[in-house]
Amino acid sequence: MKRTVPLMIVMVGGILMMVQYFIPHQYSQVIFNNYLEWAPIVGAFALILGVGSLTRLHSHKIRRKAQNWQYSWAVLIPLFGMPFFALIVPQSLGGGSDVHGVHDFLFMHIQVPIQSTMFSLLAFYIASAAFRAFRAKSALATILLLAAVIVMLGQVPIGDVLGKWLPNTGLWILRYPNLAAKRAIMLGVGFGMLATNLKIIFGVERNWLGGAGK
Amino acid sequence: MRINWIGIPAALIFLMIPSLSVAQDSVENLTPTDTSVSEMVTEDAAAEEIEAQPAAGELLLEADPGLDTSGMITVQDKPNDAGDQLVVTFEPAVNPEGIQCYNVYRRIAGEESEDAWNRVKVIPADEPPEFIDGYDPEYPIKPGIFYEYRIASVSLENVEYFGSVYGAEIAAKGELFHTNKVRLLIAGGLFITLIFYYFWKAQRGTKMYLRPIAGIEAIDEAIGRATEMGKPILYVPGISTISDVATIASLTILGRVAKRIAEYQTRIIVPNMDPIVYTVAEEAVKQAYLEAGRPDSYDPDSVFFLTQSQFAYVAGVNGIMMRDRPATNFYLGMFYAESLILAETGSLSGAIQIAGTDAVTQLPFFITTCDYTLIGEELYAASAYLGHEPKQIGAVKGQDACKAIVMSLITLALVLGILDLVANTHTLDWFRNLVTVSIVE
Amino acid sequence: MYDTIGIWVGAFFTLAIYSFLYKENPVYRLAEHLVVGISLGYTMVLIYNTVILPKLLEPLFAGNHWILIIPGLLGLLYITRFIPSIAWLSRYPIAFIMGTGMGIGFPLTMKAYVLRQLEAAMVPLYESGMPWYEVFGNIVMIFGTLAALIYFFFSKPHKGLFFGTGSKIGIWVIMLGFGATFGFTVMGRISLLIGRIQYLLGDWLHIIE
Amino acid sequence: MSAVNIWEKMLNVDRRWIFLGIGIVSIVPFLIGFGMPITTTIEVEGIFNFMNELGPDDAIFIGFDFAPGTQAENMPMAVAVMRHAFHNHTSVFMTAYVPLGKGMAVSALDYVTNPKTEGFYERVLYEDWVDYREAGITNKEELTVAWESDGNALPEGAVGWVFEGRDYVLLGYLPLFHLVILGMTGSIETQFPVDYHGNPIGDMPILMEHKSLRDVDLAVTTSGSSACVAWITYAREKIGLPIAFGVTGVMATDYFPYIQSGQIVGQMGGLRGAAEYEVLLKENGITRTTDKAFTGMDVQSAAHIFIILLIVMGNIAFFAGGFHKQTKLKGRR
Repeated sequence: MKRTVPLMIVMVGGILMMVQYFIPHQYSQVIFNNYLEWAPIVGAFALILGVGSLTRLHSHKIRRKAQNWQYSWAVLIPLFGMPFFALIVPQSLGGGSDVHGVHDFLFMHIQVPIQSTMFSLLAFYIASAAFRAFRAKSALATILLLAAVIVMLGQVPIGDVLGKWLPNTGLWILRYPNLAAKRAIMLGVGFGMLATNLKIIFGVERNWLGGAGK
Repeated sequence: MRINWIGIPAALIFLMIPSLSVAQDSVENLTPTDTSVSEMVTEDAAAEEIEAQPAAGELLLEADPGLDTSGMITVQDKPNDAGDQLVVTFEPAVNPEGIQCYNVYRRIAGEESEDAWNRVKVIPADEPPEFIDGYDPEYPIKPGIFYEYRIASVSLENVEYFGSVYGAEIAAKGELFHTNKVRLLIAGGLFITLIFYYFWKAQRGTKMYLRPIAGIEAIDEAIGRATEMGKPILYVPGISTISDVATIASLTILGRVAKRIAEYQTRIIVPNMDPIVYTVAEEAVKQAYLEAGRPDSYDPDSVFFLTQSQFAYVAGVNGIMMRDRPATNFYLGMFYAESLILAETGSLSGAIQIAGTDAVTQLPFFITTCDYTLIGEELYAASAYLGHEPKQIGAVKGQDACKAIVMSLITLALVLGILDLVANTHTLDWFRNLVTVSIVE
Repeated sequence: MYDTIGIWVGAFFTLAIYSFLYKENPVYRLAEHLVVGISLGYTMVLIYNTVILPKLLEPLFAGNHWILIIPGLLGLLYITRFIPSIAWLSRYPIAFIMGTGMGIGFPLTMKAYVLRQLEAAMVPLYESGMPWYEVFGNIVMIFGTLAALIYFFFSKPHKGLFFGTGSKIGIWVIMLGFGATFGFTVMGRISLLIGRIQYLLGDWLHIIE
Repeated sequence: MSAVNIWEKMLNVDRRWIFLGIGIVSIVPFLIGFGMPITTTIEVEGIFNFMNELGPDDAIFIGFDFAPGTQAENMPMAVAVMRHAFHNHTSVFMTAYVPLGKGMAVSALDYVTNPKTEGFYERVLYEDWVDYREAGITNKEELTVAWESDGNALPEGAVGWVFEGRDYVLLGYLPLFHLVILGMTGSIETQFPVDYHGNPIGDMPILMEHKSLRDVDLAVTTSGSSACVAWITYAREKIGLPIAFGVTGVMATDYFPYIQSGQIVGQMGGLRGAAEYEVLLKENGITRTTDKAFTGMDVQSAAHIFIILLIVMGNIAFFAGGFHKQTKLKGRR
């Protein structure tokens, strides 16, 4: 019951979905459509585990007064505040034609700016990564460096000023050698994925059950 | 027990392939009558006289001489569908003057009322008189039901002039095999055969050579370094779901890493972005401590879930890196744009970093910022190496065999291409067509 | 008023994140913890509003979709993780997601990662009217793909003329591609920063419009 | 201090100086624009020429299929296309593929109709011109004449009127948007009975003339994800609606095949694509000035040069300091 049934579910589910792909018949479509309806429902409940884990971690910190424990309140209060304000007390803050609740405010004016800003850190990091990594230490590193610099220059107006060959060379690298590399990696990855699919469906790879291989 | 496991489904799959092709044959045997166009339409003569009048309710101008209407409507079943589509063709009006477009109406055969007609398609006058019915989600076609069609010519003033009613002699039906997917089926079958052959070979105990991968040896070194420094180890299992193959490979490696960590008595931190991955990672680490004989030193707070939003997760992991200062960071699994933020912050905190992903777009950033990077398939291979199971090694061998096949196909195409150039033939197009799969199904 | 406060709060947290570039500090720490809590809370609401309510509860209470009890119960099994003695039951829903996911993935991976890539790699070297750099590009592409595939061969050591030289050329091609991708991505990343600067200088401070 | 030390210091420069440098080169061009000339490409010209052929009887869709994260790249594209349409009196439908895209559509419209914007359009809300509508004045030219003859004057700096429900309608976001596109091929009204502000769209003149996607001439999807492909799959392939892409720079190369196969009329790739459209608008006299994307390209130039300078300096220090003779410190590939 503990291991055999899950392995059985995996095998039956896997083979069923694999085979239905080739069958356009309405009964096969019914199976597929049902799956499309069911999968999000099953998956949705997993979030409870996540909420449980985060709550446990931070309540432990608060209880133990671990380092920086005060910040744990900054996690726990909005974590439960968001559903509270969205579902139980959809309190409006007023203003404008749309309803502006606390929930919307926290999302639009804290989460969205922070996420966009985190994303934009990449602009700084890509510069410092380029500075440290692109040194002509070896032939391979030189290739990496040259390709990056040519493509970078080809992207911006200043490249046009320097000469049409720059953007053209950049585009050529992107379209041919770059594509060859990507294609080879994708083919390799593809076979790896297919093999893993089979290994899981047929119970060769079981470590997702917890405990390696036993 | 395990041999049976493999045997049953394998046999099932192989049985399925011939049975599918038999099913396909039977479909083909049925279809000839379906595809012959002319026989399947009857003219509903009785209805014609009434329907030729403009529809009730439309304002008909006295001066309007009326428009020519379309001719015969033919209905065919659409192949490779779930019995929810019909191919409808009609003869356009002989005199197209003044016709803006055609409105196509459909109702279930046998229904008498005017209200039963649904407009399912509008075809501009200058477009080919053919369409596939059944795309409109409001008026779906059901398998096994016979429908009637009629077409109105629409004047520039939006007045409709109806043609005759035609009943389809066939109903839509679903097919048992998608004929456009034969190549996919053959390729899939070939792959499965090869992999199972190597599983079987591995199980018989055949010794198989695999070349070393640099990143794997680095893993042990990196754990050792963290132990010496007395600092924790950070393990990020990617930010994708459990159904992602890279995540599964990462979790296998996590089991191995955690075991070594348990032996060395170092601390591990595993923040997760997917709740299911979190549970599996927790199990893997717990099991590793058990296997290392130190279940007591397992800290339940070491594996935890952070959040499901990409950049909120990154913010959290960045904070951990700068506060706990891990000596070694592992980034193994599926990554998106956050790869560089993680790896740069990690290198800023002075950690040794080992990365591995199959995300082609993120590999350049790991290569430039991490000390070791497992490129694409190397990640899967690493998990197979560390799993120490013969079948895992067999799978890698099977993948290699497939790559060899692909390489020889590309080489053959190259040769044929040169042949085409020299001898002015067209062999490459023919050969390429063998592996072409359609984008739209 | 609402919008003004919103912009100020947003600007504060934007600067809080940027302060991390200088040093990890209490303000960043606050922003980090808040966004973890808020984003997870937001996801909970989102999942409830887009999945649990419309796809499970509403059809169930409408009374004609009793079959949905099965995925509902399967999902509830996750919660057994909190009860150690029956925690193994949580493997059932994982197995469901896992098995079906793998099954769906198989033909799609075969199509997207293998057959379509294979087809795209079979290009004619020369067709009439092709400029020289395209012909050269095609040669580089075909041989580059082959060489990079040799690099990913695990069965043979990277030695000898075929595997040794082949894998060496392979890694060169791969590095060329990585360099190009890196250079190509810079522009998009700078654009993200431009977006934030427009927010700070425009929406917040009104220096630029 | 020996010479080697200087090079070593340069190689191990505190990263915060690099961060500061990037910050400076990204802000300065906003304050003093350089105006680097931008040459246009056929991909963007394809969209521009297609748009330029459209007139008052035609309609386009602008899909705000991006979230705030890629706003800097996608927003100028949508704004440029919207200005072009307003200039030619082509009707505009605005939709969103992602939930936050609806807010993006509102911002874009606010920007184009904001008196602070150079060359803005004066917006007339749907409820403000109800009398004219009821009097049967829905033709664009007649409406403008009637509106102005009643004493409404175009404010200073504005280049034209836009009437809600006549020149544009904001439809907004619906879940499972690919199915919404499919549904709109039959009828727009069944998918969006009311617009973003709750006005019933069935009464709007824009909808009476353009009832379904079949009556629409072009859909421009500005997208930061693969959402743009849904317009191809569900609108282009099903009813042959011409599609134009506005995608982020990172995605641009992935979609070149769609141009080659003729599935899209053109593509704006990243900030550069948007800047090219702005240049085309200016060159053809449709706008007087270029806009945010063009300024953004100055930032791009500055930042790219800064990064390349960093790389060059790193290499000079590396070789001048003699580090290339030393064995590698780390076992990196």
